[in-house]
Amino acid sequence: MIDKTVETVAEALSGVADGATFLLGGFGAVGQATHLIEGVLETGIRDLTVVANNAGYGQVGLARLLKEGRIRKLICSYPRIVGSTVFEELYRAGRIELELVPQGTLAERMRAAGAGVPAFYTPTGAGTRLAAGKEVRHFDGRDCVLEEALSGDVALIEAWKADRWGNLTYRAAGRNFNPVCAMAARMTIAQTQHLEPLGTLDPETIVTPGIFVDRVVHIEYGSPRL
Amino acid sequence: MIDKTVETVAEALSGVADGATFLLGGFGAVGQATHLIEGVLETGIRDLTVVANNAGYGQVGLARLLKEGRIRKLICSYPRIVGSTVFEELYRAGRIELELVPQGTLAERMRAAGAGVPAFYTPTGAGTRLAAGKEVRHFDGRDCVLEEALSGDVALIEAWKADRWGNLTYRAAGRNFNPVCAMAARMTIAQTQHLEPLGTLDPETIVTPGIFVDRVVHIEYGSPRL
Amino acid sequence: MDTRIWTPLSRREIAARIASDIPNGWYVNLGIGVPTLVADEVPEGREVVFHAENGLLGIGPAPADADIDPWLINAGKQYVTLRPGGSYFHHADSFAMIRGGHLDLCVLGAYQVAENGDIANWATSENDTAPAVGGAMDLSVGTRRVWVAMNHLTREGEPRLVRDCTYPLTAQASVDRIYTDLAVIDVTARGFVVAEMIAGMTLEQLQAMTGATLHMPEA
Amino acid sequence: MDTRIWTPLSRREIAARIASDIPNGWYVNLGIGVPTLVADEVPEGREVVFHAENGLLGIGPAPADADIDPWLINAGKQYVTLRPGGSYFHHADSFAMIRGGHLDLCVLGAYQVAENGDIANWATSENDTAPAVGGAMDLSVGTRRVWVAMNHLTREGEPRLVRDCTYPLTAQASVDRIYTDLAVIDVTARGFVVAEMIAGMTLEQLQAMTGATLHMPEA
Repeated sequence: MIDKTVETVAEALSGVADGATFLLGGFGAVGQATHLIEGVLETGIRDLTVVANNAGYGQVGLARLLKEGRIRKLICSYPRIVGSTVFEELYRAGRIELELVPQGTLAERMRAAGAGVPAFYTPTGAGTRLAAGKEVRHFDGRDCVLEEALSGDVALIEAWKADRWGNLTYRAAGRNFNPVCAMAARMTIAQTQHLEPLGTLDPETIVTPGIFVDRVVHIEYGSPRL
Repeated sequence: MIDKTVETVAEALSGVADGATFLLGGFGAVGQATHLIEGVLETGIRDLTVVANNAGYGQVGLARLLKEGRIRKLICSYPRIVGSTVFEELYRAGRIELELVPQGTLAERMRAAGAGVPAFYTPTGAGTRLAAGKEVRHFDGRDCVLEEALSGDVALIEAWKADRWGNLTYRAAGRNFNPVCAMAARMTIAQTQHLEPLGTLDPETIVTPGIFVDRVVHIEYGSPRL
Repeated sequence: MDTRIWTPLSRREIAARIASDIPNGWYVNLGIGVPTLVADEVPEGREVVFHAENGLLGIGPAPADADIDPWLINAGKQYVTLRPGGSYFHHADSFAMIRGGHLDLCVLGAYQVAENGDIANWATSENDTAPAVGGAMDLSVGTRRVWVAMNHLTREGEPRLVRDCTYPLTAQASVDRIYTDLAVIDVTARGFVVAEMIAGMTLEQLQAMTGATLHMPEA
Repeated sequence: MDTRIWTPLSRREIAARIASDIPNGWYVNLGIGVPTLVADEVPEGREVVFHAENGLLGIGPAPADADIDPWLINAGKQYVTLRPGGSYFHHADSFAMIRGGHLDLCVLGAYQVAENGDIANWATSENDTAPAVGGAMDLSVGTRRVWVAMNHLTREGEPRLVRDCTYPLTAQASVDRIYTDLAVIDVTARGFVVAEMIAGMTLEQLQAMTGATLHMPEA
């Protein structure tokens, strides 16, 4: 029998190691695997690389990991935190490395990693300082930048419903980066608001098939707060 | 008001032209926009390039277009037709051009066209005769082939449910190449088994958002026959 | 003595001016600031489908407080609603729409636009602390049309329409049209072409507030 | 006088032998022919999730005629069922699973396998009329493990395990294990290593039917 569910956040995170690259789903406060992210704090691991669209929100999750100095490098499109200046302070002090990536390139690089595409060309960013040092090539008369796949050791994502095979659905804008991160990590861990018996999720409506998911922990925390 | 529905196949196909590239959804008999494909026959256009996984099935749809000599070039992963030798005969007689593409590369090239990626690298096909003449480059110690985006002038796809905005759902294995073709064509035309009032398709379960669809024609033909 | 006899458009008037140019059936992404206001100004009878980077099509008006769905936010992290016909999708699909040329239009704010269509709207210096780009580069490069909404002058009175951008670029040669508080200006192969000026404005006055040559439409 | 005291495995026995090596929880794609039979031979108590290129995960057994859903076919265009927990997705996502290394295993038929793991399974000459490749190249390159199911010899008695493939390649150095009607053979850095032979078979006999050197496992 396949059963990817685990009882606790600690169990869900067992085996994560210093120096790991984490892919975090979520956009704003919505679809953040906050309990898993804060669980990383408890594991004591450090020297992490984090891929996330924002630098967290408020004083929770990624913002706490940043504050505790666990993160060596952030790969991000919009490294701002509503309600917190922790990232700004670390950055100014030179205590964190930042790789700034256009939001679509960030999503596409993770999707590429998940789809076995080692690199692709895109016109996004061409002729800007974010293309500095990157290979440029013309396609259809346009400058395009070569971008490499972006994979992770661990993805921490949030789902709305899950089953023991790890099939996932999301809720509204909670989908965002979560299905993309799920594809791109060697180990994907989902916290889910609802855990359903196998076979009750409509096969037409499963957004992330269980093949992309390794562990599921049931945390019914309610609604995100902006 | 946005209303992408049209009454007839002829109306759905208005404006298609000689020399056009068609992207056809469907895999085996399932998810084929057979009525639209046969409608192309009625328009009289010729010298077509067709992108499709198979060379049709049985004596209908693409098989008929082939038989009538309308197709100049087929881009395909598996150019066989159950129950028909028409493609084989054309090919042996040198009366049709074939570009053979691995099935995953075919899907990914169309998805790339739809996603604004002009080209990408893939290890699929490296070191085989299908990579002949293609640029090869190492990533992570593996030979990878440069593949270009594959777009079309017109996609002909089949959906299960649609609404007037062109939002689509599919049924079971009828999904296959349809959502991918929908992304990759300048004009996407869907034949749909069911036409639903706007707002009745659950926004969580729409597979192809209407942004990828230009025209919808309601043809409730029932089940595919293998 | 101020000889001005004209009144600049308000933010809402700029938004309404833009909205009046959006035909029925377009798919449109709105940036933050003035562009966001465009959604509320769509003329009666037109259906325009608004897109958000975080995976929404068919965004409706902001909800009343009692109707807020905390799972339903736009790319500016504001609560929104979804209209009938709306849909959800993930970020890679959302940016496939943007980068694949499926959106008819994006409306963005900008610091500067150059006469060749270069846009600078994400960083004000090469050495910004903690720069942030979001989806601006994807939108500027990928959508079929890029319209910019901005004031004609900076707060310091400097032109925002310039010969060459001095701020870091968001994208090269991508802006099609600029809506300011003073004029509507097309970006063409000839450079800036004045499509419209507010009542009482002269070309000479507008030129004095613009950092590159203004042309008039060819007859 | 035929001195053979062994009986080659039947197609079904090869399939069962393969199935016995598939652990609980693996995601597996099965090619047409003998590989397809593997699905029916999964030992009691194991959940194995079968994938089809045309967008299915969690394929169940073939339906009774009365239970056929004409919309539910596998990549071999056969009617199938979907198990509880199964899901549907489109072709680009389906091949993302294959090419992105998410499948634990594919089981393929082949014309030839070389001792370095090269596989030839899609064309029998450089000049095939109407060649067809399907998903074979994607599967051979993308899945975590590639196991081949084939007879040890061709109908004409030629070895299928060879030093170098003479047929057009499907993929380079990708096969991990070969299950024939006579033996189970691992493809390793040393070349072919015999993991198992059918009862009564000797290494000498097997070597005589093999086109490259067979090694025994290191102690």
